[in-house]
Amino acid sequence: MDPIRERPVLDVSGLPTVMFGKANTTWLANLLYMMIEGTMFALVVASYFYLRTRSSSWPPGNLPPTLGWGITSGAIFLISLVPARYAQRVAPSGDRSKIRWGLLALAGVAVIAMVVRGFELANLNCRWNENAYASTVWALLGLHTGHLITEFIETVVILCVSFTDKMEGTRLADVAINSDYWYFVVVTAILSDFVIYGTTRFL
Amino acid sequence: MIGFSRVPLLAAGVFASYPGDHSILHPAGPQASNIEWLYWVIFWIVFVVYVVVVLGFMRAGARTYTSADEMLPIMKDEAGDRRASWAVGSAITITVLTLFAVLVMSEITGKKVEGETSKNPVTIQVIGHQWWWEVIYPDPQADQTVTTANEIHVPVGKRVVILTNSADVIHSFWAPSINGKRDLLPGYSSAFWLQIDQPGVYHGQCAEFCGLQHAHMGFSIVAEREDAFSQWKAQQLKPAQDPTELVTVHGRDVFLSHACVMCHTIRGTDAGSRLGPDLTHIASRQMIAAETLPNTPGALAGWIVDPQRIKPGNRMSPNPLQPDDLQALITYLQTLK
Amino acid sequence: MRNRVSIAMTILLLLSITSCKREERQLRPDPNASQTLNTVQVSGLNPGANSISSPPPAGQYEESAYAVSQGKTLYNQYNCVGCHANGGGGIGPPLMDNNWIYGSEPGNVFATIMQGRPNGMPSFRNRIPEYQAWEIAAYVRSMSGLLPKDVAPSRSDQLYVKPAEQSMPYQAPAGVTGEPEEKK
Amino acid sequence: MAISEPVVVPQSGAADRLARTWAQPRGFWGWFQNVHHTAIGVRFMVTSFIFFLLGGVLAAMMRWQLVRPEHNAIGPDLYNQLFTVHGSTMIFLFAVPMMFQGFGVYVVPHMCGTRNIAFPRLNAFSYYIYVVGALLLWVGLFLKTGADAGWFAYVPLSGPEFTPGKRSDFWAQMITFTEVSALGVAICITTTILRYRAPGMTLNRMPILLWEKLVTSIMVIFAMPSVMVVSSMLLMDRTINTQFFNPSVGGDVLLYQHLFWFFGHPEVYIIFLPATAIVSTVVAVFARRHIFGYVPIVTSVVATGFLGFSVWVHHMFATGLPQMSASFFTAASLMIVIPTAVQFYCWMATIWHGRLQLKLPMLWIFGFFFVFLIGGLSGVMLASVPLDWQVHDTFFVVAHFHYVLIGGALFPMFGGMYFWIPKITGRMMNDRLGKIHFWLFFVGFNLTFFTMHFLGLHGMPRRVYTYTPEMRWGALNLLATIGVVFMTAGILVFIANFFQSKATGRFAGPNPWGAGSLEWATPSPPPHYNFLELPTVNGREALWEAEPNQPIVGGVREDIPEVLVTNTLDSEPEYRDELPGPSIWPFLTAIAVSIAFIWSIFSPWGIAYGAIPVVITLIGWLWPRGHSPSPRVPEPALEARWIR
Repeated sequence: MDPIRERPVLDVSGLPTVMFGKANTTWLANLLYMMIEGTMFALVVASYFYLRTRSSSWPPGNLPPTLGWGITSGAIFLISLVPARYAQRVAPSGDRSKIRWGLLALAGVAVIAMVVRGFELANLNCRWNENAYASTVWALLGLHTGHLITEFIETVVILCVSFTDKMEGTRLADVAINSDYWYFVVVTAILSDFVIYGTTRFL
Repeated sequence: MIGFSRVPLLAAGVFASYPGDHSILHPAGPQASNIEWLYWVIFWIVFVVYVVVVLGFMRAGARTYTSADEMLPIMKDEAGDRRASWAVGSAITITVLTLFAVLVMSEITGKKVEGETSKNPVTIQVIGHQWWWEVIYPDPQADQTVTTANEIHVPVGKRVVILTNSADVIHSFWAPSINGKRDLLPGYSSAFWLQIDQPGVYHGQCAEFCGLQHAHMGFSIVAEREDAFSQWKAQQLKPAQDPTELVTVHGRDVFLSHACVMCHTIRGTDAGSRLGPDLTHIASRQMIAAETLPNTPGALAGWIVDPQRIKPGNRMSPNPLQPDDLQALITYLQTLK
Repeated sequence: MRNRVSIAMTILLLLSITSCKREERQLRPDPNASQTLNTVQVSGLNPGANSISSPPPAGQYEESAYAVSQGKTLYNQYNCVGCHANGGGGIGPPLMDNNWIYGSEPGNVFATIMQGRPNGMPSFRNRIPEYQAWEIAAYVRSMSGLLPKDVAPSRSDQLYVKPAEQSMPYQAPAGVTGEPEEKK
Repeated sequence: MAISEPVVVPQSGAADRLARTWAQPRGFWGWFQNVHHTAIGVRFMVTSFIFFLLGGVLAAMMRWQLVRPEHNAIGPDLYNQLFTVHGSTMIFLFAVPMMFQGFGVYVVPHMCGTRNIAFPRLNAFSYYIYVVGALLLWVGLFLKTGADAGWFAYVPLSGPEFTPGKRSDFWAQMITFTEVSALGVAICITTTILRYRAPGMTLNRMPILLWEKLVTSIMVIFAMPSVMVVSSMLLMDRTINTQFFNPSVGGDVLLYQHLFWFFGHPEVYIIFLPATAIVSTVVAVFARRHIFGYVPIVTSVVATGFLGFSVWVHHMFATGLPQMSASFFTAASLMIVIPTAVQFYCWMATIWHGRLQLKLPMLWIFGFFFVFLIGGLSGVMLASVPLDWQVHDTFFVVAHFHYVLIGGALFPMFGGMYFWIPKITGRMMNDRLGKIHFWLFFVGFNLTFFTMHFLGLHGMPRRVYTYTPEMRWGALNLLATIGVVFMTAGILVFIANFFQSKATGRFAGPNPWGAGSLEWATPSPPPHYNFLELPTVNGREALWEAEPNQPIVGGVREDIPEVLVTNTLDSEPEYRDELPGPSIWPFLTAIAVSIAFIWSIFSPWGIAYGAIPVVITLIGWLWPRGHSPSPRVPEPALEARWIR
């Protein structure tokens, strides 16, 4: 038997080693993570409306949360879409300074969002241990604040990486995926604001 | 009742004819018998399906079994697969139809068991406590309201509506021979009705895990004729008469001067706490400690002195009484008919 | 692989030695203890040579979360709420502040329950078994944060009246002067 | 034509270059840095089997306490802990980790024809988090802090007022740990199945096991968050006094049950679908033919995935829900029987038109057919509302779910073990011992759990630590306890068989059963780089339909751990992805996360302060360590070229 049997070979050495957008495996993992967190949000909102059916007046014996802070927080989250989109657009080009400015702007807006969230929590007009309404409102906002903080830290970490020489290849794709997750945080922020501020007033 | 459900089945029959009035298969009321009918019907369908499918697998296995040990080549059987796809298709349709039939029957039975309510049923409020049942016969006039525990008297043949509520955790009110179980949820008051046709004593048990003594949280339903029931109810309304002999007076004083007075009520005396069961007519009950002990002086004494040995973890504290005090107390409690 | 398993086993054994008392379900307090200690020694000092301070068995109840939670249930069921409310006081003095008229030691609270006090505190001797009195005493002390956090009871399934004992800050007992402290 | 072994003589030195690139560190600390899926998969299987044995010991103690009426061998408090930890261990620490994570993490990358699982460090992290969660529950049991409110811990019994101390907190935190682990592995397995399949393995040619692992992962992604929400709510109620379940201030006890069972029922399908995956694989191999009805089976698996989310209220029929919703859920619960029935009929047709070799794995699959069928049919009885009012929370339900869980998951698990252990250890298991184990377990199982049907019909409720003699349940309970002896003997025979075969068993060779999927193309035990030559696939059973000179994939770099990423639908090669190598950071992150979670039981600030080390270890984990000068700017994608 001849020592090396010639086998037809499907040569893939020419393929790229990093892909952007939907083809990236980290993008898929990010999508699955968003499905998990989205289910948690949906369930807390579902509990909120379920408990609402259980009590006669809503909010039971509390003032509804002050609308002002809700609108400010919502506005800031909408503004934050601009730096996120910018960072995502410039990521494939690999241009270091643009990426750094995009991430810096995103981190800045995130800090503002956190500060506003602090005021928002202070003006909910209810403490979490008063009744079931207050507990679910705090649970919903607490869950979102957790995401806001982790997303802020992630943006800062990628910002630091962008100052090192390893900012190439898949790290560029990470910048784009980080912006995807930021869109998720903004969507859930708007949804939570609507549930907390909207249902107690308009529905 | 369809006759064939009485046919004694091979394995199940031997065990099903097990005596005992605490069984799903020995109904004593319309609801339980409807459900028992449904049980036997679905059981027969399931039994036939099981036999057919098992025979199918045995036939398939035996038909193509080879004891060859080596790696046989991979075979293809186009014709066989075509025939098989017809067989599988028809099997699936039969399954869907059978399931639909089961759905329809269970809906019908559900309607019958949930059933029509009656104009003036006997209303009983059952409140679950940690490890005993508070039973109240509510009445618009307060003094006509009967409060008792663990033993529920109902007239035979009349509709009875049970209003459920719980004072602490989730319990589940279930007398297998009468009707299905219904959970007692704190914060919910739901109602379900039952009816008993044959007089007798039917045992029930808590069916939702509720803590340390979930195992000893039984109750019993005594079904009696109309007049016996109203006579029992009249007796329950009367407060306890004052004791006359020396020993029963001493018994009552022991009751009023020890921990008993902190938890129990005896109408007609100063003891009025509603933490524990109402003892005004304890002697009229057949069992004590939520159907755990028979209502005999010996059992009563053992229970009073050290309830934690019999039902460890329950709320009643041990009462180390002097022998003569204990004897007097027991005699006094026996007079509370 | 074998040494890793042995290391894990030793850690487990060490942990199980500290079988914490917090979770001890003492379902049957030994009955004989509940007759003798009718009169508990409130102060450890006495003139003369042999001091007769018999340490009250408070430790057994103050370390068991089960006992303190039983104490909380009994506090409500035996109607201490009637006069002391949920610790804020009413007819009876408040219990959740740091002002202890008759002493804040478990023995003192136990003696108050058993003997009763002037101005309306009833004596529950022979009415409440002693182990339950110790449990109620442990709960009363937990109201002002004198018990460790993981033993003190959490919220109850009733209306929200005050933060749970577990989240009450520690208040060093003061005002053990014998006379009721004037409101500052 | 005999099965063609892909005989390829390696080019010079490829094997040792790959071995060096994919080598995993050895030694004590090396054990914690290992991120290869075979190592993590075997660890999941071994650890969850140990917890299966521990859970079995608790079951034996429970059966001993129930052997006769008023038997006070074990008090109520310890008994409550026993059945709670038994239930939680068997569901959360054994069934899901073994069937989904254990088999999934080990078999899926092999079957996809790739060199490691996607996100290997997340996979290793999931294993450590699972072990910490398991230890948390069992250390709690040793310290008398074992959970004691049942494996689903209904509120208000598990709430702050009726479970003093930290018992329910330990249980709730264990839930969070095991769910984070399952979610991590679900992300890894979904990405591996969708993106790392060998070229040519289109969706239509994927083995059924991969379909089922994909559907199970999606179910995990939508079901596990529900139990994490409800266990966190319970934990917050107990530690920071939130009022979710306090009926006096607007809370609701049924909210707990809805949220828990919305997870609960998909959970049992997360356990059952991997079992049917093993059955479909083994039946095809030992009937020596392709599985009958590939498309119907895959469709019914996907249908089970969807229907699993629509039946959860059949656990709550007794709570007095309105009649209308109860009948909807009866219909849904009956409908979910159809997909399983379709799979049963397809298996029967496969055997009917195949050549049955009743080897050991197949014997267990026949055991599965007989036992699971009883469980499934008693499930049909439970689906009807009026009948459920009578048998809910009785020993009839205990018998039902043991028939579907032991029958539906344990029998296929043992079949799968006898099938894949030759691949894992490289040695065949002893056939005679395997049969003894089967018959002992089969007889003991039926003796114990078939009698429980009658106990349930005679009104014996669940979770009772004893019963009064007047109930006349003593004889049946004695019979049930005797069955446990046979089952224990069977399990001991299996353990002896495993260790004996690991030491002196017959060498298995790459494909002892002549199976058709890709994992049988690797030598057994497989090296850390799995495939010397990355395979391409030609049909549904890769090895059975391989041409003599089936093309292989070339051009994947051998000096860095690189795998080929193909697109989802028709698995065309898209790009080459570099996988992160072994690292200690996942283990350190698991420790940091554990400290934060356990600390949060004792004080709410635990999450805040504990989060700092978690962030630090996460940064350590994800910080890019460049070791391959990949090109600075990615050049446009080239087509994969065929060279002769």
